[in-house]
Amino acid sequence: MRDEPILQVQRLEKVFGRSCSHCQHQDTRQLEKNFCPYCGTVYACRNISFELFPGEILGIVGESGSGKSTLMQCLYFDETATGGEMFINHEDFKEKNIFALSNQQKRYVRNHILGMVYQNPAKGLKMNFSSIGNIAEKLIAAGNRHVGEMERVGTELLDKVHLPLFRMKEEPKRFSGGMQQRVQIAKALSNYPPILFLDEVTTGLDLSVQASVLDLIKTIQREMGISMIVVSHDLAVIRMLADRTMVMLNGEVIEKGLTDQILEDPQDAYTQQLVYSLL
Amino acid sequence: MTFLKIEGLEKNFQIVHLGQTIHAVQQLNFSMNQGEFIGITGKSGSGKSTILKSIYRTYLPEAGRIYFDSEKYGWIDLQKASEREIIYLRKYEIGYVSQFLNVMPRTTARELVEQSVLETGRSLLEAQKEAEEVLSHFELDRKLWDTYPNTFSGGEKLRLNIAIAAVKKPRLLLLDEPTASLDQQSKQKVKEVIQKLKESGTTLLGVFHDIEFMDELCDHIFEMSQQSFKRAGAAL
Amino acid sequence: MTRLHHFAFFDEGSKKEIRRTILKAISIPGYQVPFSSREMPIARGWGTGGLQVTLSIIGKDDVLKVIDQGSDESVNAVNIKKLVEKTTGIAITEGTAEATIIQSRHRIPEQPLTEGQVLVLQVPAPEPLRSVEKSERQTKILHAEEEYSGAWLQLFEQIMKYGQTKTGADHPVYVADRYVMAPSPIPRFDNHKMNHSEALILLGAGREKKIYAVPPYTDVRSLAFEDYPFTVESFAEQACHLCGSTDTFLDEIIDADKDKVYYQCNDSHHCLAQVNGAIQGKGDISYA
Amino acid sequence: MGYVAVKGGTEAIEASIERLRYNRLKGERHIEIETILATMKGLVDQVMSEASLYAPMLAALAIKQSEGNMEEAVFTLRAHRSTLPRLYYSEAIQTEDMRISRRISSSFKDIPGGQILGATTDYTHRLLDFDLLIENQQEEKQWLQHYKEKIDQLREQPSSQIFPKVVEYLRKNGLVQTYVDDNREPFDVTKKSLQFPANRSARLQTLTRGQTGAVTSLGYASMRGYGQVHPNVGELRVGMMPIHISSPHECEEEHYYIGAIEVTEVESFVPVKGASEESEEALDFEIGYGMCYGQNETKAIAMSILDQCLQHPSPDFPTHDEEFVLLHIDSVESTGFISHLKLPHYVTFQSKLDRARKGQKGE
Amino acid sequence: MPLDYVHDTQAVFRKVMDGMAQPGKTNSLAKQMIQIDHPIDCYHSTFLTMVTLLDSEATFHIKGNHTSLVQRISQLTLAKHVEESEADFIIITADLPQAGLISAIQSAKKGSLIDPQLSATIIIETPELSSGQEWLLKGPGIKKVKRLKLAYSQTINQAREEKNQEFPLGIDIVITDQVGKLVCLPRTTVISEVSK
Repeated sequence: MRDEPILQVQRLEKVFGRSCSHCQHQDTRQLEKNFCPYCGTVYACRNISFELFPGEILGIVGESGSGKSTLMQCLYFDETATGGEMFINHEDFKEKNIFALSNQQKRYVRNHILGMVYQNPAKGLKMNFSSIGNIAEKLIAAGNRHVGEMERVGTELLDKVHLPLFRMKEEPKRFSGGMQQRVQIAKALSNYPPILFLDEVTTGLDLSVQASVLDLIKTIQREMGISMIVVSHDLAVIRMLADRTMVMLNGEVIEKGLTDQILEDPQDAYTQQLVYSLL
Repeated sequence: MTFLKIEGLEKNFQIVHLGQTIHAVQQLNFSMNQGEFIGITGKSGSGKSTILKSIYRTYLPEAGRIYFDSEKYGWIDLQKASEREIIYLRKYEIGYVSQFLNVMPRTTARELVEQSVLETGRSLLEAQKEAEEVLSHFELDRKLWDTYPNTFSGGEKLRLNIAIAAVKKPRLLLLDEPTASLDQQSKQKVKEVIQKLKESGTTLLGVFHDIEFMDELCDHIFEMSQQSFKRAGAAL
Repeated sequence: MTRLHHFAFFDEGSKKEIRRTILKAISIPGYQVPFSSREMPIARGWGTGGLQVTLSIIGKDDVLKVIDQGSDESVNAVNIKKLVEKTTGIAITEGTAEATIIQSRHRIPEQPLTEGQVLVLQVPAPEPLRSVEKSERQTKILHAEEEYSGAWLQLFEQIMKYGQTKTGADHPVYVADRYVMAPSPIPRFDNHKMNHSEALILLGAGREKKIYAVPPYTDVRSLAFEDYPFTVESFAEQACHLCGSTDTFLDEIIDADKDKVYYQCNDSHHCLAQVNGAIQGKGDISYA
Repeated sequence: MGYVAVKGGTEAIEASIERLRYNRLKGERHIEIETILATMKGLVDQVMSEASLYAPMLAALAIKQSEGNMEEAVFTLRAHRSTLPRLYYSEAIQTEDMRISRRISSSFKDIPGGQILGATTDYTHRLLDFDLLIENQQEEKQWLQHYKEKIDQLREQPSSQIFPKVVEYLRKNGLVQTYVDDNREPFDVTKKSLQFPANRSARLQTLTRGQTGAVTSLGYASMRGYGQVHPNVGELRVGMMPIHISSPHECEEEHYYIGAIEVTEVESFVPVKGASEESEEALDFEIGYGMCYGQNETKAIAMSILDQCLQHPSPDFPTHDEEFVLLHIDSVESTGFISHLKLPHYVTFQSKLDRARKGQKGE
Repeated sequence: MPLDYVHDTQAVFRKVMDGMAQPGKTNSLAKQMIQIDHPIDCYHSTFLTMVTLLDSEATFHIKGNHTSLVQRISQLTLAKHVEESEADFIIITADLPQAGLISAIQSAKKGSLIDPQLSATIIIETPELSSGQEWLLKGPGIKKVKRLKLAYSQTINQAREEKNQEFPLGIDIVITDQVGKLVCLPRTTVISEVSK
């Protein structure tokens, strides 16, 4: 058995700015961090390749500005990748570079195959709609047209994320941060996306709330077999969740490997610093 | 029959920003057979754990080969195996137990063991059954099954730790100083647990401080000195 | 000093632009095609979109009917008719069947339209997603990506809150399984008349500068969930007090003197035809 | 007959129009177009500006027809405008060529070419002048004669002078960026529907057509905190702009002078952060631009504020949101849609009523 | 009586509009064709369609070597002649081989998802409409199915299908013939061979 990756990304690039003669060429460009001092162009993601396998959690760790969130936004089409390819092992899109699809098709991929949980719940939720409505939104986008069915799925999921069901018709804006985050996770899960992206989902939450959110993610991954990419600057989160981990710095992947190996035997100077400063 | 074979293993740690290199293991050779229990001993800092972590691929060795006779892949070099292969082997064939219980918070002992079974793709029903079996097999007090392990004593934690690893029925179980911080009574319990594992046919490779402990259980004992085995011999 | 106006008010360049827009609207059913929208001698919001469409397609041989809220004789309908008549000299009718072009605000006539007729609807707010998204640029993107969960979500929320959808007139429709479209503020009662209509339907929004279309024989489905089917206004057990119709859209009229409510066909021409037909005992229509 | 009457619309309209005519005539006074042109320049200018048609005579006619109602006058002139074929496009104008009647800068004490106060109400006291109730033609003629003589004396000095732009001074000092001429054809909002994001030419056209009150209000809102632009008026000039067209036959390089139009032009200076992220101290200036027909100074200044706001889009301020600003300032559109609420809506109301009743019954 | 640019073009427009609304329906411009009193290098029906739809705000491209026709149309309508890939209207005269039509379909602009209306309309001349192989048409504007005889080929159909693959992107086609008949095929129409 050779298992096939469910998601494959090759040479992904994301550039903000126009580039100039000093930074156009990959081999000769001289950047300050990820920034061209001559023209101000930012190379937010550079030559990023990786694979995500069915049922696994891939961690991405790095400090803020390392490009990890931009990478996620490119994968979820919130940003348009400047270069590179993305493949999804799904019967409708076999061997098609997802980045080259039209926006209409990308929207389909996003609505049917992908899920995203943002650091800021306001980005993933409609704060003025009911919680159950928020979940329905994702289901509707994936083609569901049955109110009863959506109510059932929504109720189940809100229960799963431990939201008191008597509050399901309330708007998330009236909830605490942790509750909002759980509603967001329920929403992202509602159409059982085979691939889920989680961007700093525990950042800014109380420690006890963090623990329950992490628990929830792990349970979901195990029970639903969803493949996930988890982005965090927090090594503890990565240690808890990820099977494999990539370390990003200045828009590049500088090291990747099994999570315990990255944490206990880091090879790159930067990773070593990151890890030793934690321990 | 040879089961695990290590040739010329070398592991150094490079601390890049200090420009330092620490030599942990050098030119290590050894092999073991299926069903054996081999113990490794030595002074602290002699590199005992490094061997286990290199086998488990938590460490990336500089040189050498670690051949493992996998049920799935046949003979496989654990240093060259892909991450996916390692993940598979960790799930089904090779277990690792240390003195630390590193688990998700807010999960009960029973759930932890169940999840361990579920990871191997078995059904929830099976998982529930096996979890109960293994928890009673390793004599963890029934009252503790549905509580969070952070309240457990050291010995209880360790037995749970072993239970989590053992329930997957690994073919090779790596024991990394499991008894290091246990009192005598707890140690005795753990000894019994390990004894049971051995009897069930699990191949065991362990690092221990405690020669006496090993003498009673191990088929062979190796002593680490100057980054390699000083002598190898059969235990009494 | 009177100055003669050009045929159909517009200069030929303006007509051409609108005509090209109409063709694209027809070939992309339900999609709102932007156009420059001229200022008209009647006010924005008073039917300038419909009027621009009518004036751009109308010719000497056309027969025009104009209705407002179902009525041929309402002030706004009369005003529009006067303008078209003054600038084209074409024939005006109240007969639904004999009109080649019917411009209407908020109603589709009760009498089924036929192949070759053109129904021009005046649209105040063409964007069905405006209540979910205020930005024009964003709604254009949503249409482009066929992202209509917002429109559905609104209906879902209404069901959650009130146990039913709350839409009155202008209940959104799906056209040819692709675009969600505002049918203009016609009552829900009229929505099904768009589905596989024999007549071409052109919709014009002057202030919002959009023209869109539903070609004949095109699927038009009202947005509704499977378990909450679309319902139309009901006038249970009421009949028109003039012609006795029970299957038409009725106006509720309050007679203050008698402190009574009575119902009357909203489509005044249709009502009259029914009354005449009943009196003469045959289907002939007279406008005496 | 009631206005929502099912029948009788024709009669009702005719009666209404008669009544309107009666109201106009019952005072038994006429106002001549010439009188409007001669005495109501402010109104004429504003109507031309909002109607986006430079035609003083037609604007005066529209004012007369609408009995001084601004929204009606603008509306009528706009409607007329859409019947006019567009025969030629003028050459791009250079406002340095303006024959100036007024020119001020609030940013410098003195400017090359000098401040020219010209005719302005700014320094009049706004006291009702009861003398105007009894004007004496004889006296006025004398005054006029006298004033003309005075002007003629002034004219003997050389006058046809070119006034440099104040902004050139800042530009020479490197405080305002130099731009390459953008000779692409401007977006024409009267020929294509405005699309978003809009380019600057589309924005400026929409602003200059905007309702004076609406443009002023939003410009004011920006200065009060619902926006981030609070400029200095770098230069405000009012004067006649000569207009040329090139020969329709492309082979000949001939230009024809077809007349001059009066315009107000404003260049506002707005300080902005330096271009490079590194050096935050470097303060540059950007220009907010305003121009409209006739003498319409407040509108032109407000336009320059909004132009600058829209150059820096921001979701935090309504005045920096181009859809919010550009889609709501047009006189014909806003007054039209507000007034359409006077139309009968009983069908849509019946539809709502039906929902409400079903809701009550719990259907 | 010469062509009346107000009323005759209005009549032509209504035929085109009717044709677009009912794909495959044959309309006739014969009545307006009589009014053309000067020679022109294309079918009169094509000429009428062009002068009806083109003005200074529209662009067109006439495929092949038709310098005098291009000049004539530019002068009459003030429309700009541009590259095939930019043109709002592409005209394929009858003398052009099939390959020309296919390349025109391929390079014609098909609009964007945001602005699908910014797509080309292709006017194709064919000697005689309602002759040739029979095709089945389906889609909006057609009650069930419509049969249409047309000098059309599977290769052209493939090129068209490829262009119209992702609705709402695509091209709209107007077919004109010598005797003034006119048929429209908007992007929504699905064309297939009548199975034998």
